[in-house]
Amino acid sequence: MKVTSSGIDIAMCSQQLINSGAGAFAGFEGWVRNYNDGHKVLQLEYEVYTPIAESEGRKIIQEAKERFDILDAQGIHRSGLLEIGECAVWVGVSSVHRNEAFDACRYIIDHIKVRLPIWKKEYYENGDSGWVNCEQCAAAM
Amino acid sequence: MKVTSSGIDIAMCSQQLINSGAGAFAGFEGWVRNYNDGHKVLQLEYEVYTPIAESEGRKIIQEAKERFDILDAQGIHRSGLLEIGECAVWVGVSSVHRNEAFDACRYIIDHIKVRLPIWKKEYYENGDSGWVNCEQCAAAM
Amino acid sequence: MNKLITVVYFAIFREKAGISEEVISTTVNSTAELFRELKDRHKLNEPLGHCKVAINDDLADWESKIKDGDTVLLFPPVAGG
Amino acid sequence: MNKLITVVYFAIFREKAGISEEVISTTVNSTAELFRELKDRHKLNEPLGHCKVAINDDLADWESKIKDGDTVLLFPPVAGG
Repeated sequence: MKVTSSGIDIAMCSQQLINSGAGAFAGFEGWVRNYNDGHKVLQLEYEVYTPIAESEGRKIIQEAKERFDILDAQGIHRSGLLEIGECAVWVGVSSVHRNEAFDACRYIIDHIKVRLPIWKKEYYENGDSGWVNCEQCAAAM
Repeated sequence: MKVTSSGIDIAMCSQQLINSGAGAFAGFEGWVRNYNDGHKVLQLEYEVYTPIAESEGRKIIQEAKERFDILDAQGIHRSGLLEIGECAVWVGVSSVHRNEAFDACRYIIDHIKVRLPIWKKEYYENGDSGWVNCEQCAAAM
Repeated sequence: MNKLITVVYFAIFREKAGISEEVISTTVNSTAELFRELKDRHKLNEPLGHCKVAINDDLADWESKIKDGDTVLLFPPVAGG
Repeated sequence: MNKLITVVYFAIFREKAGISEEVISTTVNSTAELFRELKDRHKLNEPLGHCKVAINDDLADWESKIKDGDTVLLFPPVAGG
């Protein structure tokens, strides 16, 4: 698991999971959407506490390897300012058969979203901005 | 859905599904493995009846769009000779939220594997070859 | 009445039959009957239920009727992906 | 006995507190007690159960004990992905 402030090279990332014994690869990409909860989003900023994001991410990947019969898995999360359509998070899993790759990929992204110290601030068309999932900023909008 | 005799450019394929309203992308890649049922595989050949493979593939994608709340989906399958580690099939799905993308991606690859007129011949290290899923060739090995 | 049917063989069926297609004259009415007739001639030993069939580039089933001039595609068990 | 604790604020907590970190002198024993003390001072209005905490770069929980010299990281509700 890595945190990066530059664009994610997805082709290169999945290439690293290719293994001559692997028959299946499942991948997930999270992209910056132009709308969230009815607000038009212009730009998005991820604040990441990298030491724990990376250690907790590695723990999630380790858990996935223990729970599912997979060969390898990786995850990358962006930090900093992102434009609409950019890839914010990438998860890839290789396995011998496909069901395990799908299950593990889903496990990893589900846990990345709730366990890693990452915060998302959206900048809206009307000039407002808000931290996603924070009740205070939601109430203030 | 497309059938191609040349290498699949995965980065380009997924790029085509990027959409400013899409927040999630789930992808599947099937790679040529070096072992199948205990036999070391050197090379693999896909025979495809393209007219029906493409029309039935489009039907599967249409079904996925009706069953799951997704934005777009595509699939590509190779034909001809492939080496170990090459991508034989790619499926990509974009959606607003991730669960739908995963479910639809799985639906599409599951149905591609059982409904498209595609046959796989494996060439083994010991000089034998065999059509996968055919009882006759399995019995002959 | 005899029909002229073009039969196309794929993958292991093509290898068993030794030809990729042939035109046959037959009295059978359904795809299943056609398959049984050709099965013995060409040793197509895959179970019918594992195989697929198409008529004139449309997927059909084993109860589909065939008519004079049809092209019937015989698909052994598939293995895409 | 008073402890010296370094507290680090992230995201909305940093914006509310107006600082990214501070060293405080406190008598509290647990992370939850520390959070309640700082909540009032800095108007950290997110429910405790939606927030996370780490001590010296290890994730902890709201029953974890803090000791003199610890660095406590206060994480508001996360939103990765």
